[in-house]
Amino acid sequence: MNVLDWLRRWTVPALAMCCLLGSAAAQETPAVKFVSTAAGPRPMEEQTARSVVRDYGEAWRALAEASKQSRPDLLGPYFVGAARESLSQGLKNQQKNGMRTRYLNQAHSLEALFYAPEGDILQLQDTADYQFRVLSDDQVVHDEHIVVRYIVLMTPGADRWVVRQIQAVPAQ
Amino acid sequence: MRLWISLLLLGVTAALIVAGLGQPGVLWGQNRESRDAVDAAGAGAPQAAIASLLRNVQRHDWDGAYAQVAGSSNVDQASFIRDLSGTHGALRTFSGLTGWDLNPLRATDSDAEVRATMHWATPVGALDDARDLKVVREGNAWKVVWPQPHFPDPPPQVIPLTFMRWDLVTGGSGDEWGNRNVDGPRVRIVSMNAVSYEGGSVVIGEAINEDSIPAFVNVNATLVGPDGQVLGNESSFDKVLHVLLPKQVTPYRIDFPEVELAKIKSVQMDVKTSLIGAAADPVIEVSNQAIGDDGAGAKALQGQLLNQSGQVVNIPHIIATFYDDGGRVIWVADGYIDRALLPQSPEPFRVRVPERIANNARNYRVVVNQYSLGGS
Amino acid sequence: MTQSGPSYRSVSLQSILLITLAIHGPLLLMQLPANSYDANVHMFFASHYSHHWFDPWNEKWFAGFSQTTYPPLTHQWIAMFSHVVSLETAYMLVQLLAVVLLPVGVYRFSKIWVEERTASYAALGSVFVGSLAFLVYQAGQLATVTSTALFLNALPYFYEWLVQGRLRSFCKGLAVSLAAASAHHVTLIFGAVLFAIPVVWRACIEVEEHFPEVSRGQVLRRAAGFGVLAGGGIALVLLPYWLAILQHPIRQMPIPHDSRTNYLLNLTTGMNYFVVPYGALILALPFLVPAAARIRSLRPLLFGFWLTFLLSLGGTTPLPRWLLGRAYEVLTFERFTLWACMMAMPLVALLAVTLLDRFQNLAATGLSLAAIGSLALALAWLNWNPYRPPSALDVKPVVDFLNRDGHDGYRYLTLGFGNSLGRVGAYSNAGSVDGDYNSARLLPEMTEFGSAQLTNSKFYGSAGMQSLRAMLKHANRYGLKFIFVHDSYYEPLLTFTGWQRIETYGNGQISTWTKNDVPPAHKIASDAVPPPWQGLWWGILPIGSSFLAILLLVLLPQRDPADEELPVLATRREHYAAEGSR
Amino acid sequence: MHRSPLLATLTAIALAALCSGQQTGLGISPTVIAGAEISIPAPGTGEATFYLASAAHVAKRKLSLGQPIRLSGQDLSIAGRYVAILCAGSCRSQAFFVTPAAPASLSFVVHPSRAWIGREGAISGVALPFDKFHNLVQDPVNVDFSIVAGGSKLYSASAPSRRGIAWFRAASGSKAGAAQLTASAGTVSARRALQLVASDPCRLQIRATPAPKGVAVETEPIHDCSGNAIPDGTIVTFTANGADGISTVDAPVKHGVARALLASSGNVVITAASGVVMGNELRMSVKP
Repeated sequence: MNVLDWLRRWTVPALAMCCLLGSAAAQETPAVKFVSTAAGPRPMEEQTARSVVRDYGEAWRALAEASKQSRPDLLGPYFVGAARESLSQGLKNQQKNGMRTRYLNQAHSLEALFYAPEGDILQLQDTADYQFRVLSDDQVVHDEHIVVRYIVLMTPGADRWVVRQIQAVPAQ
Repeated sequence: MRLWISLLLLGVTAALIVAGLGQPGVLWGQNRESRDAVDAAGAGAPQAAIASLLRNVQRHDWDGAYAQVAGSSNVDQASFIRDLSGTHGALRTFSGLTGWDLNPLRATDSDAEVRATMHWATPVGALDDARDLKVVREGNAWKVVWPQPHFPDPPPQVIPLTFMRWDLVTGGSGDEWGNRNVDGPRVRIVSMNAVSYEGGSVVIGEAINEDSIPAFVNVNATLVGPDGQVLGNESSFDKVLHVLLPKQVTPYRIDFPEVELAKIKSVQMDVKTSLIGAAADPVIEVSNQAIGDDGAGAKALQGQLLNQSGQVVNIPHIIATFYDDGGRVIWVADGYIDRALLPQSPEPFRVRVPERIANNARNYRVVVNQYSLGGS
Repeated sequence: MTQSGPSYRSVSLQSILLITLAIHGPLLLMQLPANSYDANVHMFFASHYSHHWFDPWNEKWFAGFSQTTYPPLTHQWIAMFSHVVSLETAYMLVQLLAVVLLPVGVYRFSKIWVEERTASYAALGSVFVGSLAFLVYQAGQLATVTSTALFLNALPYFYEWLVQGRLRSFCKGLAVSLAAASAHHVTLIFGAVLFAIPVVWRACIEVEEHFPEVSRGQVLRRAAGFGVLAGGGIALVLLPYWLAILQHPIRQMPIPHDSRTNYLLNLTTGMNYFVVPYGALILALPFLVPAAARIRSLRPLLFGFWLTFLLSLGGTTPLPRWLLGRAYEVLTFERFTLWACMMAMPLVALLAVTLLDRFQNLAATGLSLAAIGSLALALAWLNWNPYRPPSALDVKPVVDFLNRDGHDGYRYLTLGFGNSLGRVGAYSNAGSVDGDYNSARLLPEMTEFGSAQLTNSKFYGSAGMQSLRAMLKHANRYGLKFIFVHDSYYEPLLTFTGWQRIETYGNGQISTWTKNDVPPAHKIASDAVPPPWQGLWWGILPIGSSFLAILLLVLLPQRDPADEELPVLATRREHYAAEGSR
Repeated sequence: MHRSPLLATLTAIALAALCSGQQTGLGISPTVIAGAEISIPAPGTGEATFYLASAAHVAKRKLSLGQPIRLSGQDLSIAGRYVAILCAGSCRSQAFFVTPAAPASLSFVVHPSRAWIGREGAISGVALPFDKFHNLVQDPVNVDFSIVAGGSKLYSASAPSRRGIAWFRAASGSKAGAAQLTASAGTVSARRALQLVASDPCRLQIRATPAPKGVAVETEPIHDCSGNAIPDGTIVTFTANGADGISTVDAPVKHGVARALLASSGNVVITAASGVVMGNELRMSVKP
């Protein structure tokens, strides 16, 4: 095999691989609606409400990206405590089993249930509407559009609100 | 041809090396900052004697420096070195002489007086030390009469430590939410004022530790413009007491050199506190405080510090708050002292103050920040 | 007068390479350069390429800087090897390749000026040069040594192209030059003047004397053609570098460096930048000039060497400041010493041949002692030098702290770490606001005061401490939450500015300080972020130039040297013999 | 047509229940208690692959049809929505919920750690019951709160948790000292310590006597308006304005009294302040 053949054999795939690297589109932040009027006992400040919407949306974007790539580190700074432990364990299992879960076309409708007197605990109810897809070795084994209710605990972090507990609950 | 080329190369090389030796300021191998000072010193013999002394101090050549000291000074070399290189872990022991300015005050054929302002590079920033030095002619050389240094010499004694000490037990680094959360200390801004200064603006005021435990404090300020955009965000840096005991009040000063006062619509203050172990010792008395001339044509708040405890304060840092007749904070100034505070030994201090403030200040208060080797 | 045949034969290139391996191999396997000034910087760059080959934007220093501000070839080779061996071993491997390539380059470069036997002595001597040991084991200038070795190997092809217009030499010379530029651009910029012009001048003399059919204008046109294509090639291969420099020219306050002081007035600086690097060559200087001036074909080399020698004296003469202008305040001059030594090798070898022919064993002994003495002095100076790099600091506790508990969500700063800063950067996940590569700095807190790394602030007097104060004042802006201190000089400043000591390691060797109100680090917007296409370009072309050079050297081998003996060289032997006997 | 958001939400939830119901082909109960073991019938023959997917747990098993699929308590320890999928050629799936087990621990967040006495609603606490897998127990749980200070019960109340949260707010009483807060739900309880702190000094009275090097000043025992001694270490700033300028000392309180030595002479005016509380003013003449 002379040099030209060698070049033809390896150069094209190398360049293709390079282009591929930049092409994986990153997840965008899902839409989040928030009704904070029922928050109590502490009244919710407007700036807090805006931060909660921003950080909750970013948390679900990070969860969707982490689930898509089975990488716990992509959860980023948005999950702490029990939520981070359980989600990380789930993603490690995914990785081990060659499976991936996708949360597509998300829409979240948040309602504040409890806002602690000192403002350090926020309980939310999220009615999440998304396409839930399960893949095994890149084969879709499950695909359903669902609406699920989550009870979420958020606490203030260094510079954002973080999800400390997130639990899907059966519809009443 | 061979000879001509060899001579040419040799000659050009020699000429370039000689030219290299003649480059300004390189002759004495100093760094850039003191080069202009050397030129100024060349003016007269008395100043040359002082410059030679200071140059040796810069190179830590103490024998060479002491050789410039006049016999009539009756200062032994050890005291001379201690006076210039500092003792007891003081700020001076951390410092390096980077340059000096020499201003002749008076001169005759046999003696002269020169104000030497020494520029020291210290860990906490540049510090000037001005001294009026007398220079006398001894034989055909000029020598510097070094003032007799006074080193505090507290009598050996045992001073009981009778005050409170708080120790901090920090939990593990794991996530302890909901099990052992401890609130940070409560510190409140009691006054805030923004003033214009040298084309920029300065935010000053006072904060109090309202809690019953010591607080570690950092004060930040954000300047907001008319349309809500952030004009600047700075911290109080070293112009605040970071460790506040219960009910202790600290001044703070936050400089915004690039933001004009007229552009500011509002100031957002932010106090961040955390738990800290601390001691109610050392207690430092600030006495004889008065505003006067600093001898160099500027106004200064002067006074005396007295360390009433048994612990050596290696680096004292004073922060002075100035009030108008309505009790409003109109200025905050600070300064470091490059001598240590030994127990029961008074040490003078001076903080320069703008003329306008000196005229309007009706009252002032000085607090003392301190650093002790081995403890923070 | 009949001349008896030379009593010392030429030294084979294989023997020279074995001697090089015998001397420098063990020193590199001992990882002696690991604690040199710049080694950690090169390993830090390589560590980034090994994880982000096509993304030169590095967030770990200066809150983000572009690695396209430094030619990447040596770092890319280290990054490739580091996937097989450790990062330090990979660095030593690439350094060994460069050190082995250097005598080959000197040998082939010397054959332009002197005959084969003398050229072999020149190559043998280059192994023992003090400047090489200084740059490899104390300064850690891997890129300069590599680029010099490659460029010396390119010049003979350039010479063959000038004299005989052979396209094969043109292609190989061009490819090797591009690889040399990808290793270190400054070497090529100055090499084009200090090395290439004497070679062109030599070619003109050669065609005038031995190739009447080739006119001097033809030589100059060939040289111009090669220069244009080489310049264009370098511009193309290092395009992201030139774009970065055009976008952010180096306008920082000048940073003082010892090589810009007067060597005559400071004994230690004189030893460090003159006596140790030149070693025994100093003894030969008085004889080189007349010996070279006598032979017309050596005069170009003499003038090239002499100009480089003057530049290598740094601040001792005003010539560098006159010639380089503002660049004088950015450049350091120890690399000119290496180039001067390499240019002097053919002349020194000529002197050695004369001595050997006249004094045989006595001369051989003396020359050997001089060579070994030069190398020994440079290695001993590693311990005697009062400004030697501080002993290696155990930075593992610092790296462990940064890599746990989400601490890498903040930025950090080291104080008093010296050249260990690069090692912390290479192994920790967190970013720093400091860095050990002054040309890439864009943060105003570092460029406005005329001091270098923040970790060495105190050595730059008031300017250094002002720069450190400016950075600490903006700690919140950069998410700078942790400071690791290895020098108690900085503790008063940290105490007064609101930092608290939280941990100490190595019985007080290093203490960790933190500030309670610092928000997590966020990306600092910068217009210096290279676009994706530059990342691809930077990851393909520079390393590609070295593969191309290897490919051409393999595919276009030198035809059998015996038939190919340049007529030039054959005639030169009688030329010396005749002259020698005069 | 503009529909209220609430109506849209309820419709969506109903649809979800319907959807998941359609896939009830695996015979799993709609809700399972966390930690419980279940077995899923898998009739038929041949090879199949079973998947279990949820945000917190994912599993995949190759198995032979004909035997039930056993899911251990560890598989179903995290509360949430799970989907069981059985693929043998085509896939059948069913969604179900794992709900929290019985409360096993209480997270009890109390503020502040140090409360001034005599303040209404100064103390607040939030209790969250968790099961042994650290799932938040959503079912109502009755939580009893109590505050005991100086041997007497300062506060006691009972509150049912709503969706896993119960809270209270109480006054801080009038007696300084350590207080013990307790939250209990059945056999589970959590305890927190709290410091009830004297508030600002009520009356700052000073007296001064000449001393060898100036004036010795000290306060009378300092209390707040409820008679509680001011905590040791509280700073009292003494100021003496005399002939040779102002002298100030920040002196810490020890056993309720602050003392200081002020180097001042001539006609001296002495004042004291602690935080925002000013003391009386003394005038005296002191020989230098």
